Amino acid sequence: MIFSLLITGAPYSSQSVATAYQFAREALQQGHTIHRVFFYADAVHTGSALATPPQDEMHIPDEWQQLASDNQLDLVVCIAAAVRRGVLDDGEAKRHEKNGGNLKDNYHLSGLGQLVEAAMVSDRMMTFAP
Amino acid sequence: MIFSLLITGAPYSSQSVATAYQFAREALQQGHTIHRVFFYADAVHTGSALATPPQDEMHIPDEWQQLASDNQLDLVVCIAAAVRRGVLDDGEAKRHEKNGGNLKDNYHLSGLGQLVEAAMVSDRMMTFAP
Amino acid sequence: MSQIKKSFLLINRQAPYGSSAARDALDVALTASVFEQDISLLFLADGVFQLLQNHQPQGIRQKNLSANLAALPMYDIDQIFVSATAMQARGLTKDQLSLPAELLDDQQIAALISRHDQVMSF
Amino acid sequence: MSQIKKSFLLINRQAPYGSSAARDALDVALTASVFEQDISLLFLADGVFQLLQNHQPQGIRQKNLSANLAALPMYDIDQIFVSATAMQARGLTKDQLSLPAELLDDQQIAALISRHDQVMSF
Amino acid sequence: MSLHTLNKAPSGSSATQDCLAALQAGDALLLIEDGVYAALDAYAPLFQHAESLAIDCYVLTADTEARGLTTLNSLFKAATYSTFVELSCQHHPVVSWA
Amino acid sequence: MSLHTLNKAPSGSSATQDCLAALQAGDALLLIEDGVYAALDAYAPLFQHAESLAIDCYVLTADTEARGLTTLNSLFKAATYSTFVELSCQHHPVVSWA
Repeated sequence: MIFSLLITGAPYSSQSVATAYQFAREALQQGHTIHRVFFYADAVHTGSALATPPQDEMHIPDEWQQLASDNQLDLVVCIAAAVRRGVLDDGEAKRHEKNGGNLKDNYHLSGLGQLVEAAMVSDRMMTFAP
Repeated sequence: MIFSLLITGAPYSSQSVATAYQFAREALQQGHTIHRVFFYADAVHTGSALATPPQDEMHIPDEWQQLASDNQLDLVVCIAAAVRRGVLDDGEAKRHEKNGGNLKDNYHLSGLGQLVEAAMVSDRMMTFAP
Repeated sequence: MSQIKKSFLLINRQAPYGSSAARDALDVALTASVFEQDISLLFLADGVFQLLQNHQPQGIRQKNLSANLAALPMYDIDQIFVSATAMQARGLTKDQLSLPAELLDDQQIAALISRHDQVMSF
Repeated sequence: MSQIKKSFLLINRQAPYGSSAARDALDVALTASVFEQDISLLFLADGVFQLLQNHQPQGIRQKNLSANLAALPMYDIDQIFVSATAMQARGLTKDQLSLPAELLDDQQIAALISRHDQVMSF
Repeated sequence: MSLHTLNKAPSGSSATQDCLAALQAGDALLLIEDGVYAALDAYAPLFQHAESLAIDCYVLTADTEARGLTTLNSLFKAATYSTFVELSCQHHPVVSWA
Repeated sequence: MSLHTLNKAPSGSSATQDCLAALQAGDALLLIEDGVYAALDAYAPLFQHAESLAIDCYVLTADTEARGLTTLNSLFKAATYSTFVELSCQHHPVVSWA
């Protein structure tokens, strides 16, 4: 079964990003495919390289990154939602004359077309909202 | 009258930061004092130097910054809430071995004691929640 | 990619302006139309407030959503459904809406959901 | 600074874990106690769920809130109020709570609010 | 007496109900953001208790205009951001319901 | 038939009510996050329609344990994250109520 995930809640403030992570991990363990994870609205902050939760708490950006690296997941952060909220890759940082980007490795910025394409080619689109 | 403001909603996703801004501007125009603005929970993203909303939209971080600069406002971003969510000044960035901070000028990171002190010395504590 | 055609249902349950949900959903709808997908919008609960006419959001410094919503038919998005229960609970009638929308009762809403390939919620 | 003493009321209306509101409020309460302020906590609506015993949040990878709440009296925070209406609507009784809390009816809640200097809402 | 601000629509959360239950005579109520929907005539029955207590009820015009609301419950007086500040000076404490 | 996930408590938003109104025979319902509070006995009357439609009802154990919920409405079967994935495979489409 091919899944894609749409996540719209902020990490830490909303449980949705953590629930989506548990779902994704379990789906992969069951042998399913995750075609794409699309971070939209406040969920774009999951892609922040600067997020530094206390050491005794779940490091949500790191754990998604590790899951992506172990399973070749495609972690897409909505570019319009992210730039507005201050999550930029180096290209966007340059374009907007900022010193440098703060997008974490293994995440990339792209447009809503990636969400629509994911919904087209996946068997199941799962929404995780705040 | 001395006001302080507690803001907990994310800019753009929640109207609360914009409403608080309109309130603060009007209070200053009426000759009142704003002792402190405390950005807590998801409102910490207001202090992001990287936030780049489209040019035809309200630039919330810039407008607060300008209001603060024109009126010597004390814009405090809760340090625990901010570091967890990826809003860091250069000191925190260094401490956590990140390349550089992303906290905007005129905002500064501090602890919840600043919120409590504000509530102690202000006539009115206003909460703007998502 | 363009050979794949799926049916998408976007569920809108939030009032406009207080949160970004209404605009987020609209942007997905417009993008889906570019990919020539079969797209329906369903407005439930406070989401029906998105369809009121004559939004004037200058005073709160936001962009006008109703203008964009009114343009949906130009993007061939004309499957617009509204909960009759939600309209009635808010004292609203069809003629107050900015778009020609079809009123559905709860059973019809359940049937609408089940006949779509993918559902996204805002 | 320590000569100033004001009365603070923190209103908790959100369930724990689904959002960060419960922990945000708790951290403010603990900080206010360090400043030796007169601090009261009021739990309304889904906020009463914060006071249930035996949270075990390991499975959702969050830290235990009930342990911190149970420590409030050690910080001399013992003015804990709970809406009787909210408890009843959720089928909860006082003995299910992790803290000794005083049940208030709606009129008593209104009076509680009005006798505080500052109210913060979470 | 207190000023209560309410920023959620009646069915969006329990905020409306919780706010209305906590009113007492002499308090004022200001609807802001999505809270302004509560001033629609359809929700008038919710405000009977507030009316019987003679609560001063306001609705923020910037938010009603933004949302295209025209005919409102006559219990509510129009407020600007300036009114919001004035009400906050006149009342104490200020309570936010969200 | 559809899988419905619900992540809000009954009084926290209109999600519970909207979700329950949109069920049809053959659908499944999974309570997650703050949605698990709906499995408290006090809210059982809300689920009469779901019961009459013989909806398969589940509640995520990780979330009930986190919140200290012990005695639950017997209509609900315990689910793990693994059950969540399986239910998502068996049903179509998946609808999130938040």
